[in-house]
Amino acid sequence: MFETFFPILLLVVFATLLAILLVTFSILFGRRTKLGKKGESYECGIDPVGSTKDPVPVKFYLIAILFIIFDLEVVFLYPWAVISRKLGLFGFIEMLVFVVILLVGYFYILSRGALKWD
Amino acid sequence: MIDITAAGLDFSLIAPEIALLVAAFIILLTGYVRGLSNLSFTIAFIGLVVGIALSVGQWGQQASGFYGMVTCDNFGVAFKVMFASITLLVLLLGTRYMKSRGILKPEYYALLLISTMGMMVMANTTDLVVMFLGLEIMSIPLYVLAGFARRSLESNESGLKYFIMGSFASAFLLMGIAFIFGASGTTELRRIVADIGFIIDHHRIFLYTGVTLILVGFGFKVAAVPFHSWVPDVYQGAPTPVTAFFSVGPKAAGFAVLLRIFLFGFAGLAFLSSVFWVLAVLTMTIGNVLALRQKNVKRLLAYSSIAHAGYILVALAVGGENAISAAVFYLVAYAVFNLGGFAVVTLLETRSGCKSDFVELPGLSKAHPYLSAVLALFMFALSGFPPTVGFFGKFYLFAAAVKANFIWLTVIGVMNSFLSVYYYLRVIKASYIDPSEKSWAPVTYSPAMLVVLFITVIGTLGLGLFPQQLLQFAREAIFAFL
Amino acid sequence: MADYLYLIPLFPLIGFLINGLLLGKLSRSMVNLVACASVAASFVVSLLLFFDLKSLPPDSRVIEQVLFTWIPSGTLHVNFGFLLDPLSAVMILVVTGVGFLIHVYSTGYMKHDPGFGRYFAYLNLFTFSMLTLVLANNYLLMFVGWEGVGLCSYLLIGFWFEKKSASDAGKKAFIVNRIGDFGFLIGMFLIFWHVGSLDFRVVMEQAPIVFIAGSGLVTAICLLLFVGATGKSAQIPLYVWLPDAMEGPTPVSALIHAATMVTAGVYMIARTNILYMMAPDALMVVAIIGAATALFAATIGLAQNDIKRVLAYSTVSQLGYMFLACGVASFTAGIFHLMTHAFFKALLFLGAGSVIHAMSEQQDMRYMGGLKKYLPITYITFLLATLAISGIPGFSGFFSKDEILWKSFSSANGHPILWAIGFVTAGLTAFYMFRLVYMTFHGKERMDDETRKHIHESPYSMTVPLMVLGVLSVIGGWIGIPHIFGATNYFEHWLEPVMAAGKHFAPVHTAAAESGGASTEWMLMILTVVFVLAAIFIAYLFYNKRTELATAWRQRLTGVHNLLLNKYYVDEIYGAIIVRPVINLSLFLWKVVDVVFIDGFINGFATMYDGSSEFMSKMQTGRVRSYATLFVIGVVILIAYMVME
Amino acid sequence: MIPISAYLIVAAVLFGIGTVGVLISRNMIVVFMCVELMLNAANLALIAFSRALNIMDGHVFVFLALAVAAAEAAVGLAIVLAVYRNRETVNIDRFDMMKW
Repeated sequence: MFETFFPILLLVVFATLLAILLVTFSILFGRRTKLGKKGESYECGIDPVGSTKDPVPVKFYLIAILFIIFDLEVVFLYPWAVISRKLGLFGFIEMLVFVVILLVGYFYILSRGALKWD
Repeated sequence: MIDITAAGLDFSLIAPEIALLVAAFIILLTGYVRGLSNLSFTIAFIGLVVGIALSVGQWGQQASGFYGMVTCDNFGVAFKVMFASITLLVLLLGTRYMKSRGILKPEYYALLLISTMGMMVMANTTDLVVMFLGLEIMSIPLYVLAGFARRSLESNESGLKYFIMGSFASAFLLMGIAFIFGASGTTELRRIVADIGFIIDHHRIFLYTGVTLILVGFGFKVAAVPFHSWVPDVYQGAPTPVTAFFSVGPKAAGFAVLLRIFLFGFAGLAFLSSVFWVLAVLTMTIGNVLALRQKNVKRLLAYSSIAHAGYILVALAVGGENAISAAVFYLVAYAVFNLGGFAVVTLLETRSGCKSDFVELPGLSKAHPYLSAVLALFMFALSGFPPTVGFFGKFYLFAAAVKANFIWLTVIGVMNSFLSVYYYLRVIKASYIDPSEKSWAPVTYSPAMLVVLFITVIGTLGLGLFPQQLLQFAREAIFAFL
Repeated sequence: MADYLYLIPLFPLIGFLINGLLLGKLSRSMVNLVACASVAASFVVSLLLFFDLKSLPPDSRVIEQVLFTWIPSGTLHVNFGFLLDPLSAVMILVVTGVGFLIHVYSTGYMKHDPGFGRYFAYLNLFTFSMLTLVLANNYLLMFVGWEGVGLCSYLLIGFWFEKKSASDAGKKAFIVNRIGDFGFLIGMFLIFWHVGSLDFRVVMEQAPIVFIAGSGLVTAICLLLFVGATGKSAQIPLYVWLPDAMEGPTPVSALIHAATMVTAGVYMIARTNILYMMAPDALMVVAIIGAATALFAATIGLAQNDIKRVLAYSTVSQLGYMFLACGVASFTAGIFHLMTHAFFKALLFLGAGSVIHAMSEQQDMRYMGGLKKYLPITYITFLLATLAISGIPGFSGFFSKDEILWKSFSSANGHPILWAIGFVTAGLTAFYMFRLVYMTFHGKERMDDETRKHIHESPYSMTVPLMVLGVLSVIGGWIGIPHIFGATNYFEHWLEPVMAAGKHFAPVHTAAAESGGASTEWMLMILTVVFVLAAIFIAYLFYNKRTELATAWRQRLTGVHNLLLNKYYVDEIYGAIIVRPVINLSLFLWKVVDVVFIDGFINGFATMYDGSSEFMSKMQTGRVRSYATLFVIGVVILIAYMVME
Repeated sequence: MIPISAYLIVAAVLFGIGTVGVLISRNMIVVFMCVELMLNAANLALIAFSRALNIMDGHVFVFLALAVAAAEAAVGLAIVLAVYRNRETVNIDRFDMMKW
């Protein structure tokens, strides 16, 4: 057990030490300047406009929600794809049914106009 | 390795589910097409009727398909017929209400159908994972339906609470299934039954933990105390037809699964009986006690539904053929008169601005003598007053308990059912006896609503006077269950 | 003819449906006609069937009509049907006969009430339920009727629901009754599962085989059924609803709370006599509760001033007598008293209704007096009933009460103490009844002038039923004359077939009771009569004579008659040593034991129930997080339990 | 090889964190995330058992459970969104209009 995990332990210890070391060095030896530009979000020069807590249009959420669903349904395609040859025509038809079910959802979304941006 | 071919898949076993699904899809596709959008009700209606017909056609067969994932037996079929019929009645009683609140959309029908389909999936299997899937197919549309009135703050709150508590309970259920799987290497109840001795000997902790978590998950759906607290808030906030659906549909589905899992799958675990004993007593007592002071009829009916769940839990504590058939009988009976009660509440709420608080009731008996008589009838049925079917439901249930020597459980149950009279009587008192100050806004009956009231009244009284048909049905339903 | 048995309950049901569904659409006379005719039709059919039954040989006097199978399953089987045997024949005649008279009376009494349609619909529904109760051929159907009469009682007590007290009283009656029903239902379950049927005849046949006489099981069943009976028949401790039930219209009190519904418990016990005979311990409990209730309620009745409340406590007391009879295994005597009581108590209530009607709804006897000359028919019939309930020889009540007293002394299940309680109660009964008569009909007129102007004898629709019941109160007992008078006790013979099966379990009569026989019976009877007469005399002195004397004395300001004065002292002594203490005891029992203790217990229970509801509903905070917390606590407890298993 | 108990302990810890999160968090989005955490703890347990028993069934169940979780997530987010638009808050304790 111990031997198996020893390299990992070593890695963890080393990484931790290195991180602490680097931060400590930077605190000790770094130069401190208190210029206004340093406190800004984008040091490269673009001034931020307005508050970051402004509401985002609902459309974004909607798209996100729809994305979650369609994205995850694809999970069923992978196992099918692996043995699709073995399943043959039957498997193909089954998967068609599955996709048609998804398509029903898609057409419903279309008919509700959820994907229209305006 | 299982060789998957079409041969193992007998689609006739899931024909009713397919019918509902297809109907739901057609509604979704045509609902927003101009010219076809008015057809939604008809399509849903046809889908349900076809679903019922196909389910009835499955009666009497004993088959298993989809590699053990689907089991078609009388028990499942009885529940499938029941679910579809409940949805049909809800459809009829709710349309006018939803329209009057401006929330009648095609999705309403589609969601009801899909939810019903989920219930059917639950009843139609002996596999825990399929039960979980069915539960989710049932629940997810219900979350949406609870919050269906998007502009109403109550409805919002109801949907939110139901969703959070529901998904919380689902997580417990899934964990439970995982443990059962770990203990037995399968999720198929029949195989678990076959090896139960071995499993108890070798994986007791996993098995017991799993059983507990499954009990929690489904106990939540049937509103067993202490997993009941969502019920009143969700019921009160949801649109009334949806509440009517909640109070009978998912509850019946939950019990169908509970009966299957605990009186078939884990019947070998004798100590479960005492767990259900305690749950039953807690559930009916707390439901009844909390119902006592309610000032809103919907909320009162919510607590009353908790209490009724407690009565049915008696069957789970008792076990055996008599108790199971009594539970089936009770679920059907409860569906009939509870839907009736909600139909009256829905009808009264169709008037604008009504939230079915008690203060709205006085004057009902003068303005609408028949309607108030019908309401009183359902209240008497809920309290188990003969000769309504409510009395017979309790009679069979408690008779089965006495037979199996659960004397104290019966005593507590009967005492509870008598104490419950007190608050049902308050509804009657409010509509008959309390003086009315305001003039009574008129109630308009829709033909669909009249049909619902007629069916439920006839059912409540007729099944009370002639219960033998229903009892026979309940007995046949559990044929080959054990 | 037997095929028409179902007509008996059907007629009132039709009456109910017509009056109920066409509420507000029928004219007053139409409603009256439908209501009375339906009950009259039932009465006629009952009579015909009664003669039918009588023509059969005694052993086969059973007519059973099964309409359909109710519970079909193999081992458990219940039919929906009606059973007419000598016992139910008596009951249906009482229910339809007295019921019909009260319906007729109601047409007069409710003449000016706008809710007459509803009233008669309820009354018909009640008659239907009561007939179902007594005609049922099984416990289940009996229970249906049992609940039905409870419902109608609730509706009719709360009939004048504008009065808050009326609706409260209705609710109380309903809930107390449900507590009783709870016992009935559990008892029924036990019978169901041990016998496999609820049909009376099957239970009677099977009981000796299935149950062991004297066993705990059969005792438990009997006691549970008795709990049901105490609720419906207003026995200690569930009697509290009956005095409050007087908020209903008076004919309702006469029909439901005197003549029929409240006797259902007695009927049920007589119907189940075989089980009770097998459970002597249960019989003893019935006898003790009956005797205690009889004495307790009679004592409370002494000090009531509301005319209807006196009668209400009197009813409770008389029901106690009936249970006493059942408790000493003399079910026949119980049913006999049930019947005579139905006549005279219905008459008393209707008479009281007539008085109240005349007095412009005044119920307090302190504001009555001297009504004799205004209401002659009411007075005479009321007096007849009073004599009957007091047990004056020759009147109906005498025979039934005497038989109960004798049986409670001589029966193997009896005991001299039970007799003594019954004996004292008989005296108290005579006292409070004559007190009522004197305060109401005799003496000074104490009402105000406005009321006096309106006093009038009631219309014929009300007085004719009074007269009929008056006749029945006198002759009703002649069918059950004790053997020692040399006559045949027809009533006992009539009921013999029903009671025959239970007789096997009767303990052997003790030698003393047998040998004591006739002479003891004569002695006890004479003793009772003398005691009753003495009680009446005291009531006369105290509530009639003294007040007159006092008036006379005041008029003759000059001079005081020694004799009169002495008489007055005698009265005072009577008052001081007998009447006052008794009255004080009565007040104590009423105000402390009844109102505070027993009523308080039931109310306290309700308060507790209510309070726990309030407390628990606080846990329902409306916050999801607290719900989830409760949920998790439940899960933890469950898992902990499971793991410990 | 890592023993199955290790996986199960991780699953249990995740499940516990999720449960406690639901109990103590006021932000409904966080509550929702905690529920997802619980579901995934169950998935982890399923996979672990499946590996230990050398049966593929568990893996398939996880696919199904993932799909269910996704559907639940979609509905949940939609409900949260609708609620937020009406009430302008995601503090779950503010939703106690209906109680007792």
